[in-house]
Order: sequence, then structure tokens, then C-alpha cells
Amino acid sequence: MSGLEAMYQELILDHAKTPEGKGDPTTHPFTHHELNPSCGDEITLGITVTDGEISGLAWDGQGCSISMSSASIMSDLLGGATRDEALATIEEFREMMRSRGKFEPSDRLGDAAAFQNTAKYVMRVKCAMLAWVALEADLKASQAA
Amino acid sequence: MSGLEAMYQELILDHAKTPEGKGDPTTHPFTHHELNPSCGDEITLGITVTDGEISGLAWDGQGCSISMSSASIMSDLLGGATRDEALATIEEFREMMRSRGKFEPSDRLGDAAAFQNTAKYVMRVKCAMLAWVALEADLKASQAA
Amino acid sequence: MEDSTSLSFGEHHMAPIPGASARADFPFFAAHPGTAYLDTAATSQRPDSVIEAERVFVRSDYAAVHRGSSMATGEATWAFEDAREKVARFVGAGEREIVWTQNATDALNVVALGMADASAGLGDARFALGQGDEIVVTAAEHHANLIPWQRLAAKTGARLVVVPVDAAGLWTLDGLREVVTPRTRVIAFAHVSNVTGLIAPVVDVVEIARGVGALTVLDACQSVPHLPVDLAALGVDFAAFSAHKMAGPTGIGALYGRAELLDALPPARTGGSAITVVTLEAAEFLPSPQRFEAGTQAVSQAVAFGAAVDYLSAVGMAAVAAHEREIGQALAEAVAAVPGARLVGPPAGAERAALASVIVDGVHAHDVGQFLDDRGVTVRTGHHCAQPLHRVLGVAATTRASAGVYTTLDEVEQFREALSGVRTFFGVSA
Amino acid sequence: MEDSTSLSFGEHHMAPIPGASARADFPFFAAHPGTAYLDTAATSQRPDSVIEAERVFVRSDYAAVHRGSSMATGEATWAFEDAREKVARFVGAGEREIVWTQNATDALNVVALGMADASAGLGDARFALGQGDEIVVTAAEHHANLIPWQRLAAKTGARLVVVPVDAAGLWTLDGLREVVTPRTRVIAFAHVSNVTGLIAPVVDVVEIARGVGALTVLDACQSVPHLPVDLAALGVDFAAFSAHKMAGPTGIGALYGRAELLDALPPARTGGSAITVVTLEAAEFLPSPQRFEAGTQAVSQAVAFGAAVDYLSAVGMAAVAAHEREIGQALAEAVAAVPGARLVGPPAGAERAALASVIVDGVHAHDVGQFLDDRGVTVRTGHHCAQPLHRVLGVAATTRASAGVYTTLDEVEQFREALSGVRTFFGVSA
Ligand SMILES: Cc1ncc(COP(=O)(O)O)c(C=O)c1O
Ligand SMILES: Cc1ncc(COP(=O)(O)O)c(C=O)c1O
Repeated sequence: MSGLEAMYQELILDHAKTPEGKGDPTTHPFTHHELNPSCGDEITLGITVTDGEISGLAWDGQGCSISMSSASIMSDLLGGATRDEALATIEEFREMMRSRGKFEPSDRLGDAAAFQNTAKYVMRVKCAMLAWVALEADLKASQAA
Repeated sequence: MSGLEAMYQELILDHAKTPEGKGDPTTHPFTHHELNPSCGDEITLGITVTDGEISGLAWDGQGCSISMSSASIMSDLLGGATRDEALATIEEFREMMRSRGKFEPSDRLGDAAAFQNTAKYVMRVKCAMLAWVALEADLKASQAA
Repeated sequence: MEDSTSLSFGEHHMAPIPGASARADFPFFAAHPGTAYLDTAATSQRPDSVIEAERVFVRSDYAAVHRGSSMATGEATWAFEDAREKVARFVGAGEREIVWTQNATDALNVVALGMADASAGLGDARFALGQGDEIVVTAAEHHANLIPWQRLAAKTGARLVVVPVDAAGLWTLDGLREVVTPRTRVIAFAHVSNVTGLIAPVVDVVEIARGVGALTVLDACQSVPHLPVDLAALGVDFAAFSAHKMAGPTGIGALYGRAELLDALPPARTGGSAITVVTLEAAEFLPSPQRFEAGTQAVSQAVAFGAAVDYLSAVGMAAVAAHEREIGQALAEAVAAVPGARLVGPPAGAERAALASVIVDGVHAHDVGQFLDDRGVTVRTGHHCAQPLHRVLGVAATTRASAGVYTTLDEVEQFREALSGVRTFFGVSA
Repeated sequence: MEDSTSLSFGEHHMAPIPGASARADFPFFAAHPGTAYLDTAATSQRPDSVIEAERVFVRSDYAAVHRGSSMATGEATWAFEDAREKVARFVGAGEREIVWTQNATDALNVVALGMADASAGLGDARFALGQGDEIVVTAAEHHANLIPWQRLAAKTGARLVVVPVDAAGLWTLDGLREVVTPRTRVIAFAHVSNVTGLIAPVVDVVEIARGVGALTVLDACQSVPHLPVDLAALGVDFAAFSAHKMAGPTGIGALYGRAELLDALPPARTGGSAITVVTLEAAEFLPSPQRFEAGTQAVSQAVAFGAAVDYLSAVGMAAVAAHEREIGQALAEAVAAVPGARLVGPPAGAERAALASVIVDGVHAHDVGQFLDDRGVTVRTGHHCAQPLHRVLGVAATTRASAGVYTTLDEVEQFREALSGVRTFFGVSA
């Protein structure tokens, strides 16, 4: 499997084509817009938090297959998670993405482990992180609220 | 003779110590102030021109032995010269100073030929030129008047 | 001082020929065999002669320039000014008409910030703008030739007026004429667009500008490295370009300006070396170029920049331009040959620079670029610092292949072949 | 990417020791045996490891950074940002607190011009100055830390207030306290004077500044290369230094700023890469450091700058400082030992940096420098970009000898011997 095929796994391309969690973020109380200035990719992600749990999540945006599939996989993984669990998962995901492919993901990352190969491509790290950074901002806002 | 001794010939050091032409430039109708910004050396040179001849010349200023002796030797050489002769001499002096020491001065330069060695030291060219540039400016002003 | 022109150019000791022959002079390609480097519009590789000229200088001839009187300083100053003369000659300028800057962006800022200073009363009133004055740019400009003018307008009350572009990203002289008025004070435009590859009719723009007494500011980033350019003959007032796009080093660019303008433009960046008399209250500035060169300059980079124009001159800019005309057409044809790929800017067959920005239907530019990268083709993806233009094109990002003196038709073929596999890989073609 | 720390340092493969051992790492000295290079305060020589780090990078790893998505760009960006991290760590800063600039002069201008923009309504009001506000500098400042503030004052109506110096060129905390008022908005001063060698009591100045809510801007040009400096611990708001004075290349400098300030300071120089959203009307800027880094940066020079701090770190800044303390005293004593030569700044025995500016009675500095040059001693002559200070000293120019990590006591002795011959040669001694 070439680096390219490892990066664009079936799973990732499928999520990019039929993304989960896409919807109107503005129906949720906490929304955040995140932009990748180098390519113009952007995402707006909204969440509702009930009793410390992400009880609702929707995102909208446009971008490359890495940023879109990452948003989709993250929605699957963290929709319904507790805030603490979500924040810990985001932290681990970030650590993996910063590792240049050297970090071995734990079970916690689920399908998001597929981005381990993307981490080898420094310039694509931001793509994969886009949705996660937006969710992190929403969670912090909900915590402060 | 080392490069240093060739540069600081007896003649040059003597002129630096007891400069010719020093006086009050403002007694003459055409005066020009010239500054070497890298070291702060400066000269003000005044001339009177009668029937196309430099009939009076005086300069004041402060600077290194090269700039002061150059002003002195120039005063000796060009006091009383015609404007055309003076301009031609300035031109030849400039050519010599720009030559990095490769230009062979003609008789016209007289004692000013002693600065041939200074021309090898790029950073000192401005010192040697200071008075000459001032005289050139005065002559051009007198021509325009 | 080592005379960089006397260095041999790679294997051959004769003048290099654009393409495969010149390629041998660039160590990057030996380090990356099989790679098609199609990102020269972003930044160029440097030939051995340039790398070595700087190295020799730094190892044995380096010293402070223009300050002090030591022999070492004299030699370094000589090398530094010699480089300026080379670069000046290369673009048809006088020595005093070339100011070293950090890069082309910085050069454009020197003009715009100088005009802001003049507008604030700190210099020659001919550069002062105010309410009612207009600055004209095109909608295709690089951010470097757009944002500084936006900021100047915001500071002075002048209005920024934009020449529109069509769906292909192209502007026209008629479009320009429509927005120019007697209140137009500046017309800033790119000689060659880094996205569309359009080559601007500079002489006509200068004529329009002169008709209303406006200054012309040419972004020559993508022309000076690729075409013979005589700035004096073109008649522009100011121009900007970067060494790193023309076989030279990063860390240095050049601002061209007509001497009488440069002598009058206030220096926005101030400090040592640029001055005559400094008191605690105020400073007086030297004439150009020193007035703009505050602080220690990019000395060894200037020497390398000189070596870079020596290299390009040895190849010959006419030969470079002819070569790149061929490559430019081949790139355009390569894109035309791939179903689902669309070329931005002039179509194949029309005059264009040796770069091709591509939209692949259904595949994001980042994904296109990643696929090409995997196939050994280095291209650039993104908005290429031209967001407003991309907004007109209807995409956030495009994929750009661009060429230089060392680019070969084989690389173009490698690009075409890779490009033709993109849609299948991402599952969007039939 | 080649890891420059893994390169061997010259002959020895252990950490170099300041003085003769370090000297062997600098090819300049092999090219100039017998030369005493005492002009490091103007600019430093570069060790092999720095020259090679840049060369290796340029020959095989060079590509555009921070734009596009190619592997080549990724690797180059990594090297570029890695260098920033190294430089940041070297001065006790966070990564986002180091902005690449052209040189230290440019770094100081980034602050002053950013404040001018803020004052013109283009950014955070906390940086806006106006009528009645005061900017404090010392009378000993380098033009780079004087003229930008003069210009800022002229643009905003603020007043430039000067801390006076005594006949030896020294200012005091009491003198500072006397001029600071509640309207003081900025205090700009050099950590180490490039003329007197005075080491400023930074922590005390910061305390005085904080007392009135003023920003501190430290000209760290002559401290960062020679002393262990922890900018965060010193507590200054901004600081500037240059690579070329610390074993690194020309063409790159650094601005330090506390992150929250840098994120808010308007970028005076604008263009590509520094932005988030650009429309034809306006641009939004990224946080620090990118907001200040418009256009293609000095990429290979950043890599070399990283290698330079690797080199200095390998030597150890404590060892460098101890060595230079010794050299500084030796220089001061050398001057004291020569009849007719007078030292500017703190006398021998007092704390001072490793530089000595000298006035030789009856001989102009240019002539002194020429004589020393002939004796193989490279020094700097002139006003050292500090005309106001020289006006107080009563001379247009002084002769300055300055040291670095590679300076030896033998060189100081060569300097002393040459200096002692000056007055005889020019016929002014008895
Ligand atoms: C104290 C001081 N400040 C500022 C500068 C300016 O540094 P640069 O020329 O690298 O911009 C220098 C060096 O010339 C200096 O010694
Ligand atoms: C058309 C154009 N203008 C300006 C620039 C900016 O050049 P630099 O990054 O060297 O400042 C570029 C390159 O990025 C360009 O292509």
C-alpha cells in the first residue's frame, strides 16, 4: 500500500463522499467557525450539551476529502460522548496528528485512527484537525457558559 | 614601502598638519557644504570666480588626514585655475579615485597624484573626494550664475 | 573577492541551455531524481554557481558593508555593490534605481508605506494621497499588491478602485480605462499573473497612467525571472521582484524606482546607514538606494542574487523566454487533454506564461496536489495569495503547475499523466 | 532534512570552547591567518556548521513554506519552524513570540510602524499614541532604536523624551526616573550599548515602565549574541536582535514580543501568507508570528539561524559570557595602557561588554582604523550609528574593537600593540 493509498483509505474516501453529521450548525447553542487560511477550507460546527454530554451535533463546510471525512468520522465518534471524553479524544487526536505518523493511537480514537497516515504529511495536518479544533472551541464555550 | 606608507606619504601628512587654503569660506560668493555620513567628516568650501578663473578659495572643515590633506593639495593645485581646467582636473581625480589604484595620473594632477594609493582603499575614496566634490558643486553654481 | 561569473556552470563549461542542460546545474534535481518540480512560480531552485558564490564569499570575504573603513569592509562593500550593478543591468535600471528589500512583498510595501508617510506630512508631497484620490488595482492581484494599497487607502482616505476580471480571471485595458479618472494617483498591477499566466500590456497601462498623471507600480515577480524585462523601456515608475523566484536566494528582493522618485520617496523603515545627519530630534536621509536600506543588509544574499542574474544572463533571457513559451503551451495542452480538468486564464494556443492553474471537477485542489505529489510531481495548491480572484473563479483553491529555466517537457508529460489519474483515484470519473 | 546539530563542529567533535578552540570552526580565520577580527559588534563570522546547514538545506530540501500541500513544502516548513523553535528557546521565548524580520532594525520598525498604524485607527487601540503621549529613549541609542521613534512621534503627535548621558556616554536609572511620567507609553533602550559597552539594568527599567503602564522595547542586538538572555524572565514586552551578529547569516533578524501583544499589534507590512480572509475591500490577519511574515520569508537563512543558536548553545552561553568578560576587560586595559588613547564608557575594571570604543587624541578615527588595518587588526571606525552619543563625546567618530566567541587574548594583544604605534606614525606623540 503506497503512502497515498494509506492516506486515502476506503474509509476516508467513503466518509468524504457521504459525510455524517452534516446539517445546520446554527440550530445548536454553541457554534464555531474554523478556517484553513492556506486553502480556504472551512467548517462551522454546532453542538448542544446536556448534562455534560454532547446531545446534538451538526456541521457544515467545504473542503478537501481529508477535512470533510475527518469531520464526519469525528461526528460519529463523539456525538453522544461526555465533554471530558470528547476533550480527551481531541487531545489524543492532536497528539497523533503532531507526531508525523509516529504516534500509535489507542482504541479511544476508533475510526479516527485512520488519519495516522495523514500525520506524515505536515501540510495536511491542518485539514484533518479542522473539525476537531472547532469542536474543542464549542466544548470550551459550553464549559464557560 | 607598505601600503600604509604609500597612502600616508610625507606629503600627505604634511598637508594634513599644515593645510593650505584653510580660511573662512563664507567670504566667497559660492559656497558648498559636503558631508561624509559614515564618519561625520565635513567640509565647507567657498570660491570666487573672476573671468572664468578661480580667483579666490577658502575652506573649513574637520576630518581625517586624507580628507584634510586632499582639500589642502587641491587648494594649492586649483587656486587660480580656469573653471574648465579645474573641472577637467576634478574629473581626472575622480577617475583615479574610482580605479582601485589602477589609473595612472597625468601631470595635470600634480601633487594630487599622491592619492593614487588611497584609491586602493574603497572605504577611503569618499574621504579623498570630499573637497573635490564641494569644489565641483561651487564651480557648477558659478557657471549657472 | 571571488568572481562568480568565473565559476563553471555544472558539468558543461559553456553557457547552459534551458531545459535538461540547465537542469544539471541545480543540485536539487540530483537529490530528487524522478521528481517533476513544477512549483517555480512559488520559489525557484538555486544552481551550484549561486550556492557556491555565496559560500565562497561567506567563508573568506565576509565583513560589514558601508560602515567603517577597514579593508575587509571595503572588499565586502565592493562585492555588495557589484551585485547591485548586475541586478540593475539585468532589468535595464541604473544602479541607484535598485533598492534591496526583504522580498517583493517588502518592496511593494516600501512604496505604499512611503506614500503613507508622505500623506502624514513626513516627506515629498507628490506622494501624498488624500480624500478623493484613487488607487487602482486589478481583481487578479496577488495579496502583496493588494493589501498594502488597502491599508494605504484606509490611512489616507483615498479610495481603492478595482479593475474587474472575467470568469477566466482576465482583465482588459478597456476595463482599466473605465475606472481610471483624473483622481487616479496610482495604478498597481502584475506584469504576469501568478494564477492565470496573463501577460499584462505594460506599455499601454503606462500610457493610460501618464494620461492622468498616475504613478505605475509593477509587480514584476513573475516576469523578471522568465522574460527579458527592460523596466526603463517599459516606463513604469516602480517595480518589485524577488531573488528566490529567479535562481537566487531567499531573504532578498528588489525595488526598482526611477531615481528621481526614489530620491524623494520617504523611507518608511528607518535606522542606521540610511542617514546623513541624525540629532535627537530628527534624521536626514541619504539619496537612493541607501535611504531605504536601514540596518545591516542581506549582504551575502546580494552576492548570491548577483550570481543568479549572472547565471540567467549566461543562459540568455531570450532563450529562457522561448523555452518557457514552449513549456507554457505544453502545460496548457496537458490540462486540455485531461477530461474533467479546466485551465484558468488564457486557453492553450493563446499567449501565456509557463504556468497552469487547474480546477479538477469534483476533486478538491488539496487532494489533487496530494495525488500528484505521490506521483512525484511537486505543484502548488491553494489560493496562491489571490483570494479575490479565486472567489471569481468560484473555487477556494486551484492546483498550479509552474515552470522555470530547468523545466523539461518530460516533466510536463509526467504532470499530464498524473493529472489524468486523479479523478479515477478519487472515484469521480465515469 | 539534515539535522544541523549532528554536524561536527570543525576539527574537534566535542563542544567547542570559546577562544582559539571555537576559532577553528570559522573558515574566515583560516582564510585570513594573522588577522585580528575585532568587528563582531558590527557583524559576526559564521562557523562551518552554519554555512553547511544552509548549504545542505538549499541543495536538497528547499521548497516554498507554509503554502501549498506538497511533501517538499512540508519538509521545508518543518525545517523553517524548527529553526524558530530553536531561536525561541535560546532567548526564553515561546515559539509564537518570535517573528522573523530582515534584521534587528526591521524588528524595531515592525513595532514602531505597527503602533503608527494603530494610531491611525488600523488596529488595537492599546498601541495608539497621540498628542501628550511620550516615548522615552536614551541619548546612547543606535539610530535603529531612535529614528523609528522620532518618526512615530512625528506621525502621532507624541513627544520623544530623551534620557541624557554623561561625558562618558552613560545614562542612569535616576536619569530615566526623572523623565518618566504617567504619559510615558514606550521606553525603548539597548540592553548593551554598541558604543560604550554599558549593560543596562533591564529588570529595573521594566519595573519603572510597569509602574506607569509603558511598554518596554529592548534593543538586544549586542546582548543576545554575547550573554545568556531570558527575555521572559527580564519581562520586556518587545525585543530585537539579528542573526548576523551571532554566528548566523545576514538577511534575517528576530522580533520578540509577548504573545498577547504580538497577536494584537497591527502588521505594518502586509501581503500573502499573513492573512485569513482577503476580500477586495479588506484583509484579516493571522495571529503571531504569521501576521507579520508577509511574503516569502528568509527560509534558508532561518535554517542557518537555527544552526547558529545550536552552535552557540553547544559552546554554552555561560562560557561565552565568561570568555567575553575576560576579553572585555583585556580590551579596556589595552586602551588604558596606550598613552593618548581614551576609552569611551565604563573604565577598565567596571562591568562592560567585550567591546572598546577609543578616542586617540590628535588622530582621526579613520586614520587610526587605517593604521590598525595595516597591522592586521580589523576594527570599526565611525559614529557606529550613534551620532547623538558621539556629539556628547565631542568627536565625530571613534575606533571600536569588539569581540565574539572566537576572539582570543592574542588578538587583543595585537590590537594593543598596533594601537600603541598610532600616534608615533601620525606624528602627534612626543
Ligand atoms: C545596538 C544596536 N542596535 C541595532 C543595530 C542594528 O542591527 P541590524 O543592522 O542588524 O539591523 C545594531 C547593529 O548595527 C546595534 O549594535
Ligand atoms: C505575482 C506575485 N506577486 C508577489 C509575490 C510575492 O513575492 P514574495 O513572496 O517573494 O514577496 C508573488 C509570489 O509569491 C507573486 O507571484
